[in-house]
Amino acid sequence: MSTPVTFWRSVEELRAHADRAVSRDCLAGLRAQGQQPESPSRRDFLSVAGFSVAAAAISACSRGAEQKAIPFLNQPEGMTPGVDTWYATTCGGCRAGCGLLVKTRDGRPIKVEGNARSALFGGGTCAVGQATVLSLYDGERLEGPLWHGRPASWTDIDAKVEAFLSADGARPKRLVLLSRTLLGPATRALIAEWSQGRGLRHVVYEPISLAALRRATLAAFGVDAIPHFRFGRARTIVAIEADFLGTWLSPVEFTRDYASGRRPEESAAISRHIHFESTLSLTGSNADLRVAIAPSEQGAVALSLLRRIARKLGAGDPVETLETTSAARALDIAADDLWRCRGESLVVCGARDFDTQMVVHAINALLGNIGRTVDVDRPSLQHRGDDDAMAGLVEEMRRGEVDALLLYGVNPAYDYPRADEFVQAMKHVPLTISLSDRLDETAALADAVCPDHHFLEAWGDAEPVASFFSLAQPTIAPLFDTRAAQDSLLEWLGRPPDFHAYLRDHWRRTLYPRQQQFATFDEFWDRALHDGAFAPADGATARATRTLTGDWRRSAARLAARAGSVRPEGRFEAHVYETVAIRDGAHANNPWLQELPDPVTKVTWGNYAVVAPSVATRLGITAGDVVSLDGGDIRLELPAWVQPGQSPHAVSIAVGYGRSRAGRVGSGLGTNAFPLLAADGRSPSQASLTITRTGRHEPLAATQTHHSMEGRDIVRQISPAALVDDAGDRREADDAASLWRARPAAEHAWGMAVDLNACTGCSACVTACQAENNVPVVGKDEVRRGREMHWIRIDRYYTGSEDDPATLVQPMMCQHCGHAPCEPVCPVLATVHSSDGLNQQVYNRCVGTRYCENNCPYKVRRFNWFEYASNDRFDFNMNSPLGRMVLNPDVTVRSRGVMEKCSLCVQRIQAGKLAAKQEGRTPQDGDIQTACQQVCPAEAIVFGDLNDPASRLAQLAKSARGYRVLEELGTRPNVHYLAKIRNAPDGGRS
Amino acid sequence: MRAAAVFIALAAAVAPIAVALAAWELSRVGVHQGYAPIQPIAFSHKLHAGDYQVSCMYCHWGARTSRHAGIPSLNVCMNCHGLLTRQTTDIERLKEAVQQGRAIAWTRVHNLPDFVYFNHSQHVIGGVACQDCHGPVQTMERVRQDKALTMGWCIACHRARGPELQLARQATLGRGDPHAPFPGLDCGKCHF
Amino acid sequence: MTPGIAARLHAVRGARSSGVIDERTRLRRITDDVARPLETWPGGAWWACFGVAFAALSLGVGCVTYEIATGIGTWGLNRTVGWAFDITNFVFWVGIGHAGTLISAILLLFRQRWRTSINRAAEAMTIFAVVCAAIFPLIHMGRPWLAFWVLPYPNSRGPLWVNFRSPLLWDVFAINTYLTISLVFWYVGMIPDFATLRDRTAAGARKAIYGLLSLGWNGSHRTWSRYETLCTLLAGLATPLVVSVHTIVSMDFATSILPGWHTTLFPPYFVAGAVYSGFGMVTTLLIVTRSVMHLEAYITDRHLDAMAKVMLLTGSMVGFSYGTEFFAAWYGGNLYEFATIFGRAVGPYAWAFWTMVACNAAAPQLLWSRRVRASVPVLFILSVLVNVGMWFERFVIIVTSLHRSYLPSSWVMYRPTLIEVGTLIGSFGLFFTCFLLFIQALPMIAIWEIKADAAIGSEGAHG
Amino acid sequence: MARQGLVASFADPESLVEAVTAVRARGIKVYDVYAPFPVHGLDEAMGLRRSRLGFVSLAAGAVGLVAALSFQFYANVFDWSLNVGGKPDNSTLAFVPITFEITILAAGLATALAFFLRAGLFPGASAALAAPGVTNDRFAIVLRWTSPRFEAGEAQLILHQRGAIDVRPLEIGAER
Repeated sequence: MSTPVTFWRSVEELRAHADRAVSRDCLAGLRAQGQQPESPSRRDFLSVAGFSVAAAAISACSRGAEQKAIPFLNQPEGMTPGVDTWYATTCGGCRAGCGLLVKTRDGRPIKVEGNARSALFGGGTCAVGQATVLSLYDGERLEGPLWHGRPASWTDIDAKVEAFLSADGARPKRLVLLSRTLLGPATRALIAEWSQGRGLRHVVYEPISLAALRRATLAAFGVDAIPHFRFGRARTIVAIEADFLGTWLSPVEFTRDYASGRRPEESAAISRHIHFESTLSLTGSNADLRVAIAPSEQGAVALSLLRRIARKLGAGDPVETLETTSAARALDIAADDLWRCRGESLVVCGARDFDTQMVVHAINALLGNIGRTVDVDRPSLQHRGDDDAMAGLVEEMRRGEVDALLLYGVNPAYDYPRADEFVQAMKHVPLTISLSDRLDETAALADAVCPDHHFLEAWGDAEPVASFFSLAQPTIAPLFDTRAAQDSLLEWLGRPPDFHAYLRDHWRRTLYPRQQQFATFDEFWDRALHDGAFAPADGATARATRTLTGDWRRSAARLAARAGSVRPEGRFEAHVYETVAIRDGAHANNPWLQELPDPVTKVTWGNYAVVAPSVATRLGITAGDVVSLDGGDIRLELPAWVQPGQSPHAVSIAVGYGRSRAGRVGSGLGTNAFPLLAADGRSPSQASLTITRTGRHEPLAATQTHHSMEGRDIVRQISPAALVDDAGDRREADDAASLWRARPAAEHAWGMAVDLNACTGCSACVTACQAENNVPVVGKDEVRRGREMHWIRIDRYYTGSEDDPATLVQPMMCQHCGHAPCEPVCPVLATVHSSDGLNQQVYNRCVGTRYCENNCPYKVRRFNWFEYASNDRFDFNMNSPLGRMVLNPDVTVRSRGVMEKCSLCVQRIQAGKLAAKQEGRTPQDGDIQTACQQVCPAEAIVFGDLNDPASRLAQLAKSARGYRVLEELGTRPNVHYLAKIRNAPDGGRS
Repeated sequence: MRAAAVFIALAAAVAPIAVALAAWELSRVGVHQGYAPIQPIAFSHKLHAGDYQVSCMYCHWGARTSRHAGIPSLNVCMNCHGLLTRQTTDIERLKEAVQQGRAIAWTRVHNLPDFVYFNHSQHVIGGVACQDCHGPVQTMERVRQDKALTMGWCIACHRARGPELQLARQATLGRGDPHAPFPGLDCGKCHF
Repeated sequence: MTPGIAARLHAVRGARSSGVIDERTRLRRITDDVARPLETWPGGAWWACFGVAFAALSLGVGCVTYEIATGIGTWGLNRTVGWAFDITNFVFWVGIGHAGTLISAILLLFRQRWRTSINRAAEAMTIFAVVCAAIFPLIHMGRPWLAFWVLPYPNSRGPLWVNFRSPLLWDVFAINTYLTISLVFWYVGMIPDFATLRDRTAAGARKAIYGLLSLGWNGSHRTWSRYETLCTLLAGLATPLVVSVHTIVSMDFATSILPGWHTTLFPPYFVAGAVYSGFGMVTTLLIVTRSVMHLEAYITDRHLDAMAKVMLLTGSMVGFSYGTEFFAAWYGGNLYEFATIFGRAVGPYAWAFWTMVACNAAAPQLLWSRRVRASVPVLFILSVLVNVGMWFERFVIIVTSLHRSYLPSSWVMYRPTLIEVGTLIGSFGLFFTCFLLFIQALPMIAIWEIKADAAIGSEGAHG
Repeated sequence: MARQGLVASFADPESLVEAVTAVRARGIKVYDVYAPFPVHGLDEAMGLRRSRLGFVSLAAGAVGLVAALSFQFYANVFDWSLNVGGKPDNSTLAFVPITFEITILAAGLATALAFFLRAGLFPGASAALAAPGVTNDRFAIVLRWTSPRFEAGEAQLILHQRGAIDVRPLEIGAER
């Protein structure tokens, strides 16, 4: 009892003494009324108060004999200390712009969830979205504006900037705004005003560009956007190098749609997914049929597919050349399926090549998918990067034709393929202003840094897909002396720097008229703010489906011509990809994401050169051997990873690593692969690299080191046929006889069901659990030692051959066994069973014998090998008062030497029961959601009460696919699994 | 022989007493019964809650809906003291604090260990009187921790009231096994 | 008295007083020999050994201090392998202890007279070994400062008692009972010798201490007769106790569900192994001690031979158990069991497994030959090998079963850290430090038992 | 009334045993015999009854057994019934090991204590030797009598005949 208190106290302060959070509570109170603090003075006070909170937290760390409790000066209305308040906003984690609900406790955002009201994205989120709340409390964020690297006041900066802009010269100033894709219509309107007023040119830059797809769409359908793909409507999905479930365009929405088409309980005809890619991606690992191709083959595959479809259509072969791709069999199957499902099929392609995209559009058009699965009338506005404009800008800068450059949400000094050129060009720009929230690679070179708010601190809106609008509102007063980018723009435009008012006004003018429901704008606004999402009725009215206009035959011809080129011997094509966790590296300083195991490789903390097993044997490479990749002017050194299913012609490297100025956590991790982007996807001769061993060895921090199921019945996989055959009866007879008399049943019997067919392995649940349950980050070395602390892990197994493996994933958390082996062995009763079926772990009783860990057949228990909170050896979020603000006050932070594990979110269960109690009822099915369930875009996890026969869980537990892992041991798990269905053309034998 | 008997008798008598004392001492570690710190403002619960019959929930309104009963914000004090003319040095200090916008740092009297989740509203709804855990606050000039607030103390009450609560609940629900274990005794009720 | 009687008295005195000298000197020589080390300043050999042992002990203390201050993370354990060196050492030391009790109790019940000159040292060894063992469950806890929570004492938590179903708790009771009873047995055995020492020591501190320890023993035969009953009773209690202790230790594993642990073979297997390792250690110690302390007259080759035979027997039993495990794994047809047991022989820890087999099952077979049993150096090497092998047996059982259990996703490797190695060395340091102090400070051979033994021998000689 | 007695020292156990037998054959009570080790056959010679320590062990063991078993039963069934891995509250089988250990412990300690009590052994007890060296290399017989009519000479003669190397009147100092 004695020791833990020393450091729990700080958490206790953060937890029980929310009353300290004077500032945020005032703001939260105002939030509740949907207002915004008007006077700047008020906002200053709030931001100052932001610091006082941090200060309070620091003081809280000191162990005092007596605890202080500081009440409010004035109790804000509508908020109660210790009670959650939820705000709807829009995610700024990536360009997808998912709707979010943010849980704030005592004015402190501590958890984000998907906004179930959003028609597009539903209640799910991705790992990155989950982790954004931690970025808010990132100590690397700038605490105020900088002028030439030195802290300055906003007034100085504004004066300097405005002076420069209004300096009367011979010619008007040539201003350029270089920004990431801006989803907000209001923001775009504001920029439009700049362009008119100040002749500002807006260049949109995306490190991982989908410009080719957009240009092809423009050429093919006359729409300058990326089509909105509807995976839910497709019964056959063919993807070429598009990781749409993991990183491509809008993963959360796509995962949700994709899973909806693969529920045998809902429709017998589950979709078939055929995938062509170079490295085994999250999406590829879910495919029913997957073929490894070299990046240079993307065009050839698309072309071959087109020819097959064209033949079936009787349109004749568009080109008269020999077929050059190796994947003929798969292509035949794909073509047959696509043809069978014309109009209900979908071909997507991630190639960064115009012609390939044209051909893919042609295929979809020939199949009649346009307007059905490929929506070009209400296209996606999520990715608007323009490579040519960017290249042009760099050239102009170099020539000194740019007077002022505003950098907004971009970091080209790191992620531009020719970063050095950009850096050189920057030197020729008289004034560069970065709006970055931290001193990243680019901001460090800028004259002025005017830190933007974190999106959880800022107002904003978004239109991710045409006519799907969502609002973003602050959930906390700015922690630092930062200013919303839009406010800066307004300020320099000479307008009152109040983007909130601007936003309201914009919505009043543009969106309010598009609805009839509300009589006054305030009502409309309050509802929109409350719901977070708004989809005007008129948006749904689909116009006549577009027809293919562009000249796709010439593209086909060009592809055919290109396909001939040969690969030099001993050379490998560079293939650059994004990882699910780190993406383009913007969140590289987020420890949750760095420690999130890659869904496929299970490696954390750094990138690596992925090579095929055959190549590895040929070159004598084992995982962890540092290899050097040479491609003319480019040379990278990084450890190798041997990946089943990798194309033998390609070596794949993830971008997002090798940051030099990410911050304490992310700097110096891995190697920067962006320089390779220039070569990626081009023809083999352009993209070729050599692989040589350096002789050094650098073990990778993988959380799973054995990849075969060893013939054990752990993850069950069946074919759709089998499902029909033995429908109704469960494979295993229910609980084997027990020596013990059953204990009297309590009111509830909590349990869980995991649908292995819906689960894609995206690992969002891992981060969600980490955020919900204060799971510590342990760092690269400890992960290497096999000590990661995640309460839920995604086991990944391969079956089949090394070159063409089938992948199986299985979320594994505490199974809450009815006859739990961990319980009888604990000498001090630190883990016992609750009346309602939970396997409870009592941290404060645990003395740490680890006997339970040894006796757990599922190995889901996690031991606190060290003090992970407030320990400089583990300098992650839990080591700083700022970072600790993200901790969930309802969950104890565990001390050194105690065991912990999945509690089935017992704090949520208790809260749900209490809520029901307060309303004098019992919890209904669905009232209580675990963190992993709530986050899952595929809705693969269902929590519920097995005692309630009507509950969804009880239904699923009876499913024909239902089984429990290792149930033959008699552990009687309360977690049920539903077998994976592989809808493979050869009946599940792939 | 006699001497030996005396010696052994002594040993036999002393040992158990020593053990009992040790056990008692161990069991009192971290128990602060009777803790009554001096507060920055000598607020008298006897006067307010006792003599003037101000309801507990008027100031500690959080107890109805939240984990925390909460310490009233100064504007709650001023609801009355803004009108009342009576002045004492302590009231002076209060008003001064309000004017200067200074928060008052009260000293917490009832400190549960950090690994215990206690929810006031849950107990208020359950019909537990404030005095059951906080003692006769309405008679205290300076608030004192009246109960031991040990786990054993909590459990004693949960055991005593559990069954009747359970039966009542099952009656309202119309289902449930009367022999079912009382969830209020689960570890996970307070420790997570 | 009448002159007649007086005259006859005189005659008798003359006749008798000659022949008895040798008997008295024989008894006195026994006392002198055994008491010599206690009364003389230790020699260089002793100091050398003590220096080494104490250095090792200090190393261990350092490692344990660091581990407790920093966390179990200083060891090589991970999410899958929760026990390794810690519990391996624990089981190893408990096993060592068993020979002592066996020699002193069981051989007493079986009236094995050869035990008399080694039982005291063996009992001492038991106690030191059990102390070494008891340390590990303590320090392997994540929060050792709360170790007292395993005791069912009245508390303010409900009261919340302990989990009487947990084999670890059984261990707590078994080890403590074992230690207590062994201490009692040991001390009771030494009381007459303390008296002997007291009476041959000149007045002073040492005499006072011996006086206190001897509880006023005066050699009364009425006490002697009860004393022998007491010893028999304690022996009778210690015999089932010693069996129960290692049975319970084996239940730490046998009652789990882990393949490779969950087997009914363990209790007998562990007890045999314990006796085996114990005799190995006794042999090692006595071979060294008798040369260092010049006690060849008492610890004879006959003793060594007897112990060698016990090692041969128990070693063969252990070897048989290994075979049985494999047979059961194959015959039982349990997928997981099979993978684990055969994984030991061919998996990443095969080197440990084969070390174990070589030292435990193969090496002792040499003892069939009388020439090997007669050769002290060979016996010494074998006895050391036995202990190496038995340590590896526990390591193999614990680590290989843990590192690859049911779900391949959680399969990992375990690598010990220097801290763990240092802790193991430290436990040896503690053991030998205690033992060396023992042979300097206490009669390491039961004086009175030797005398009784000798007396019976002489009686036989008298015919 | 004044006590009298004889202390006879012997050098070897055999003559000691003979002497004891002879003395008792003459109907002289042997007060006690002192020896450095339990002399074989002396019990019979002195006609000592078998010690009853065994009953103490049995009783204490029984108490320990009942106490251990009933406490575990009380703690698990009555005081706080917890669901531990679905096992029944009264997992008697699981209680056996601890019960066994406690039984042994109680029996062992009680027997030892009983022995000390009966033998009058305790820390600091004064040890007066009947004759020098009885804890080392000598054996002694102590005779006591109270009646003045006792034939001391005869006793002395027997002792000498049986090999006493020294027979002297008992000093009061040697009394306990």
